[in-house]
Amino acid sequence: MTVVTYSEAWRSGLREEMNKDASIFVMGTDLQERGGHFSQVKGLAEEFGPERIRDTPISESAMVAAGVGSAMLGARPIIDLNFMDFAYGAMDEIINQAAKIRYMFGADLPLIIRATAGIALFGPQHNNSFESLFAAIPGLSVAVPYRPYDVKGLLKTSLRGSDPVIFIMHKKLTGAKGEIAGEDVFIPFGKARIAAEGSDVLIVTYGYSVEVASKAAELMKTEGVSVEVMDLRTVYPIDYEMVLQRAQDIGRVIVADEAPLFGSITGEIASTISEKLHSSLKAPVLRIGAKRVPIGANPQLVSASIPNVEDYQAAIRKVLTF
Amino acid sequence: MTVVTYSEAWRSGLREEMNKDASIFVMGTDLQERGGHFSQVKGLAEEFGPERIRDTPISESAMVAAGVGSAMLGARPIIDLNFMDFAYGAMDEIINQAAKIRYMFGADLPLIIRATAGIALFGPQHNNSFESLFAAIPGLSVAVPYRPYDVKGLLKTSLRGSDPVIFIMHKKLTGAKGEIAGEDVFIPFGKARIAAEGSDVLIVTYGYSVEVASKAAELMKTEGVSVEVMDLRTVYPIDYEMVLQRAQDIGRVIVADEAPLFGSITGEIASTISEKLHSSLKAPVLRIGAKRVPIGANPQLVSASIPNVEDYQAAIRKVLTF
Amino acid sequence: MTEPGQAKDFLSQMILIREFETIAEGLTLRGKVPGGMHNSSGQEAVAVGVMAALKDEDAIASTHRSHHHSIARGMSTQSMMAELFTKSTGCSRGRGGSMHLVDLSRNYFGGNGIVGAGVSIAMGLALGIHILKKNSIAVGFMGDGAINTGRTWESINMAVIWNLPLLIVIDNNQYAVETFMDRVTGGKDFVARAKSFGMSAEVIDGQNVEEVYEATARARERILAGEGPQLINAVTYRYFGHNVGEVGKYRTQEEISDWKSNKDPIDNWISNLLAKKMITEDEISEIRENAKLEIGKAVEFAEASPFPDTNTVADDVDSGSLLRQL
Amino acid sequence: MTEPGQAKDFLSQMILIREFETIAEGLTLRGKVPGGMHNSSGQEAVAVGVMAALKDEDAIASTHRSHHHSIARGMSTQSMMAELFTKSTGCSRGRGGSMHLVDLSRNYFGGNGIVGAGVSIAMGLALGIHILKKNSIAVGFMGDGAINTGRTWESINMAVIWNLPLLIVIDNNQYAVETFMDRVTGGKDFVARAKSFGMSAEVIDGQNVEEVYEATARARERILAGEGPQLINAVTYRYFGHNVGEVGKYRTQEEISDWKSNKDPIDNWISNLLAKKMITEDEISEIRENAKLEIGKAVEFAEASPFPDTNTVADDVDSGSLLRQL
Ligand SMILES: Cc1ncc(C[n+]2csc(CCOP(=O)(O)OP(=O)(O)O)c2C)c(N)n1
Ligand SMILES: Cc1ncc(C[n+]2csc(CCOP(=O)(O)OP(=O)(O)O)c2C)c(N)n1
Ligand SMILES: [Mg+2]
Ligand SMILES: [Mg+2]
Repeated sequence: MTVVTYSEAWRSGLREEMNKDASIFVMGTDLQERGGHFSQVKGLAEEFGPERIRDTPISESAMVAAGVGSAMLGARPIIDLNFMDFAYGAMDEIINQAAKIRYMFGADLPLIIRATAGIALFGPQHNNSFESLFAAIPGLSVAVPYRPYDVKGLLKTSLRGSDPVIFIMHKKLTGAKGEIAGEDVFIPFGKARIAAEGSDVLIVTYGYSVEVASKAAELMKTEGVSVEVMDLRTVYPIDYEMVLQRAQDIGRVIVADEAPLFGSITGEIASTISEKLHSSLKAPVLRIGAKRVPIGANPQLVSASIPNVEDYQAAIRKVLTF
Repeated sequence: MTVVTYSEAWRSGLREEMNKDASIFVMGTDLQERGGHFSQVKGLAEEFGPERIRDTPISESAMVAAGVGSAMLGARPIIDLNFMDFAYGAMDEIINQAAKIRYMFGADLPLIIRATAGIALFGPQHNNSFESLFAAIPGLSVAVPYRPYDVKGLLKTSLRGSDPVIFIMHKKLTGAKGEIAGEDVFIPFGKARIAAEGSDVLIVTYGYSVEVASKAAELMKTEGVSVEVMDLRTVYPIDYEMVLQRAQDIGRVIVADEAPLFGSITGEIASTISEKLHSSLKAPVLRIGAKRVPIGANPQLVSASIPNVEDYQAAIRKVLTF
Repeated sequence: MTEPGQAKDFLSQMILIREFETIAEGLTLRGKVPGGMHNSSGQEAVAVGVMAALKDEDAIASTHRSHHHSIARGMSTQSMMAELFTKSTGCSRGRGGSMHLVDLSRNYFGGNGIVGAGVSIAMGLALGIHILKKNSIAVGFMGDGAINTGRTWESINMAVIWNLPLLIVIDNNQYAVETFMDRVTGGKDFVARAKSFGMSAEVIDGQNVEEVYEATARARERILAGEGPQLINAVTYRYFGHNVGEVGKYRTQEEISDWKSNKDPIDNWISNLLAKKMITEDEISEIRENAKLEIGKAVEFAEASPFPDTNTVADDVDSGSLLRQL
Repeated sequence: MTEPGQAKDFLSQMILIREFETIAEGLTLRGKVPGGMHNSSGQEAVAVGVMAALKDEDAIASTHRSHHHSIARGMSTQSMMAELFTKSTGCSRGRGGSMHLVDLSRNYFGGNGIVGAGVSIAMGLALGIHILKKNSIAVGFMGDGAINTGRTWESINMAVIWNLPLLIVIDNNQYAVETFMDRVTGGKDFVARAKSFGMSAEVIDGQNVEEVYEATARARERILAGEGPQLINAVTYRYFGHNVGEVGKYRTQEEISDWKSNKDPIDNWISNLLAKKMITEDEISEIRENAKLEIGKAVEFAEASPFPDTNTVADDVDSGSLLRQL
């Protein structure tokens, strides 16, 4: 298998599919020369030309509308917003248009909206958490891959599908390396995977938090605690079959991410597990999330806002005391 | 006490405060002559003039930005979007600007964004559910009153405060009548109330769902079941003190609203109750919500999308069987 | 000058639209149309003139007020009326209602409940045409009220810089709900605005179906000749309130009467055709009769149709395509 | 002609800005400025000229690239540098960083990380001035890239129809990240666009501090005289990459050199003053020396300041005002 970065995995999947399907194109600011703010399409403009790697003005609303219209007409647009934070300028296009068109009109809408999100530097306006917002919208599916492997596989599935996809890539993973599969590997939405096997505590999470959870799992071994980490890969759909199966088997569950805890998608998952497995759980389902704060520019404030490995360890110990 | 409609309650609170504070003004489409799409400011243009009841072009993004800027300068704007669905055109202004300005700059931001929401007619694009979206944003507070009394009282508190408020009024309640209090009654955010007392099952809800829950409670009496209905009044902050106290006392809890269940604010509340009261609950916390669908134009489809009294009764019976 | 056959078609279509909406208005007042509807009576010439100049392969996106566009595009009045009734046989299976009439087989990509959204989507359709190298244009309708939505200008700009095959038609009935356009429109001149963004634009008499047709045909040719996107500001008037049953003081009775009596697109077209002896009174009666018959059937069809099966409520939210293991 | 005192002030300020950013750029490369920063070097005359023509009571909202605006508004370079370092003594208490410099005591309502947002907020400030019947104006800065955001046009329209006391200044450095304005701007003419929306507008040489000052003073007078909102398109250039450390092929070395060698706002102003004998070489050296000293102190201050106490991380998300029982 080839080892590439998270960003390169995107490019790899994109290149393969663009070679096969002339209706796929990408639009966003500064894609052609710069390759996007995360180098996610670096080099592709040379390969596919400026028609298929299109530079746009700063017009997020028109960008997404262009995606909606061209997808209805039969093209396969990828709207690359660079930072998902800019999607706030296109919410009507995403939620009132893209998400509802199939329901209203019965039309295919093979539209992908890609951007990075997740907590990192750049201050309050570039560090919004979007998972619960988008996942809650009927009609949208939401990819939140952690590994380059899943970036590529989920992208390829999206490009063969006929429904709108919100594709959230984590800023801090941009340069992270990992294996990717070849041309023929597609990862379906709604299938979680076990990132680390364990038997005492289950952590259900996704995106960059898979890394934090895995570190915590590793550290807990020294305390003789075996922690399983589940990587959801998509937050809509959620692989409740696997979540509930493993939650039942293990009996102690933590649901974690780095969005502000109040109102995050962890509430959806934790409440579902609690309801369905009430009698078989050995402890209450705990949730891990960020404080209810905008993300400051200062790195110490950033760290203080979001959960760290120690917070995970503390939660693991806590869930074991019941 | 005076009995008025839900819409008139808004007007009553607004008039009282506008008379006291010349910096309060309202802007939105078709407010002056028409009085807004829900007659919410009917007659006020005559009283306060076109400067303070301002008609705008259809420019939601500029409307909210106008609110942000004028609030920072010391005015008290109310941005009336008529339908909250149009807020999708102003999400950046609401979430990246209004919600974060105090955190970044330490500035007061006495901005109210009012609109109706909730499920009724008018089809897919006019029936979005916003509670979980806004409540999850650090910096925003979200009012979801059910009674005219609370409309007025929460509005008056908002107009004396110095923080951004999302004020969601339910379409179906527009003409519903109820008592309102006089000039001096202010209702603080984050204080729930008991809409119907009971001892066997607790339903935590808000907005129009208070009505459905109360009907179910009434009907369940014939089965000898005593149901308590709690009206949250605000979904941020949530009165967790009261929620947890009554949940503990009663031991069987349902959290309900009419937003699509997946990702609704009920997950936040149910998971918190489940976690905090794990050992004292007599049954799993159940959730009631809508199907994961856009809201169709057809009334039968609307009814089939959202929970009805029978669904509440079924949930009550279910939670009693544990 | 329009040839006789087409001239009569224009009239039939305008009369059919008027009849559809007159009947639908009454039915709405009687509670048959959940959520109400936006009557375009008075604006028929805009829809008919534009659609006549388009080809089947052209793609259209419209607004919340779009019965006239739908009929002029040749949509079945039965499936339209059924949709107003929110029946399962409606063009949107009862899910869209009056604001979301659609006919994908006619490249009519639907109405829209959000002001400004239709034009943006039409820009996207134009981009799709460009990407897929089709030989057609996209048309986006908008009202005068949409002229002050930011997305309209983002979309116009994008169409200009990419030279997209986009025609924007402003169904300029001069009011947005109760707001007169001049009160809320800086500069007041839609054409000047579009031109300053690099888009060719002209204002026309939206009550004259022939003028609309010719302007559209010209614009379409220019677009296909690579001269860039075009905008037509068609000045017109709506006779009824914004939504059914609404009356307001925002415009005078005189103004309304003036438009109805002196500028009605149907009456004027009839006078024109009669003067030129291109039509007879009998033919006109027949057209009116046919319209009545057709709309009568549409109502019957709508009445007789079932409401959507509530068991289908959660179908087609997405296609399930992403769940497949490929 | 500017009088000598002011002429020297212009120079001092431009040199102070240049010094601040030159030092800050180096510090950013050394990792002192989390998240990087947007250097405005080359654009000093726009900021200095505009601010000199404003009064204390005027209200300002700015962009992601705004060190120059902050310094020209008289903000403390210490609190600015500390903010770049994200220290607790920074003007935004380390929460905002380089994009969110703020000084409420100077009616400077902050930078903004979202393109186009500053101008919209400035429109709101102007509305606030209007509502509260103050005798001042609001100024919104924007880049050339913001010219294609819809919100900009919604805001311009609103300012026009309400005749708000708003001045928009385009800090037109001709590029948005790596995108040349003409490539993405339909019609290419910012002034024509604004005028078509009913807003008075003019293009000026943004490298000439005096011209900027005079244009701003004129615009301010017109606004206060009730002549409506005004727009100034100040053509300028940024010497560095979009964010620190970025180099690109999107513009030629010749172009950059030409602007640096022939159109530098500081050099040109110095030549001008020397030619008119309004300044001596010694005075210039002193100004440079003072700038170095001040920025040196700012760095010392920033270095010596503590990072924010992480226990305060959740403070001031809201004020708690809504929880009070009144
Ligand atoms: C973004 C948005 N804001 C507000 C509304 C409410 N609304 C529906 S139609 C309308 C007026 C539209 O006026 P215009 O564009 O002139 O179309 P007309 O109704 O005259 O055909 C308004 C304000 C909406 N649907 N969408
Ligand atoms: C709404 C939005 N879209 C995209 C971005 C990313 N971005 C930051 S600065 C910038 C370029 C802005 O160019 P311009 O307005 O000319 O300002 P300059 O950087 O030249 O000062 C872009 C695209 C953003 N911050 N906000
Ligand atoms: Mg109109
Ligand atoms: Mg620029």
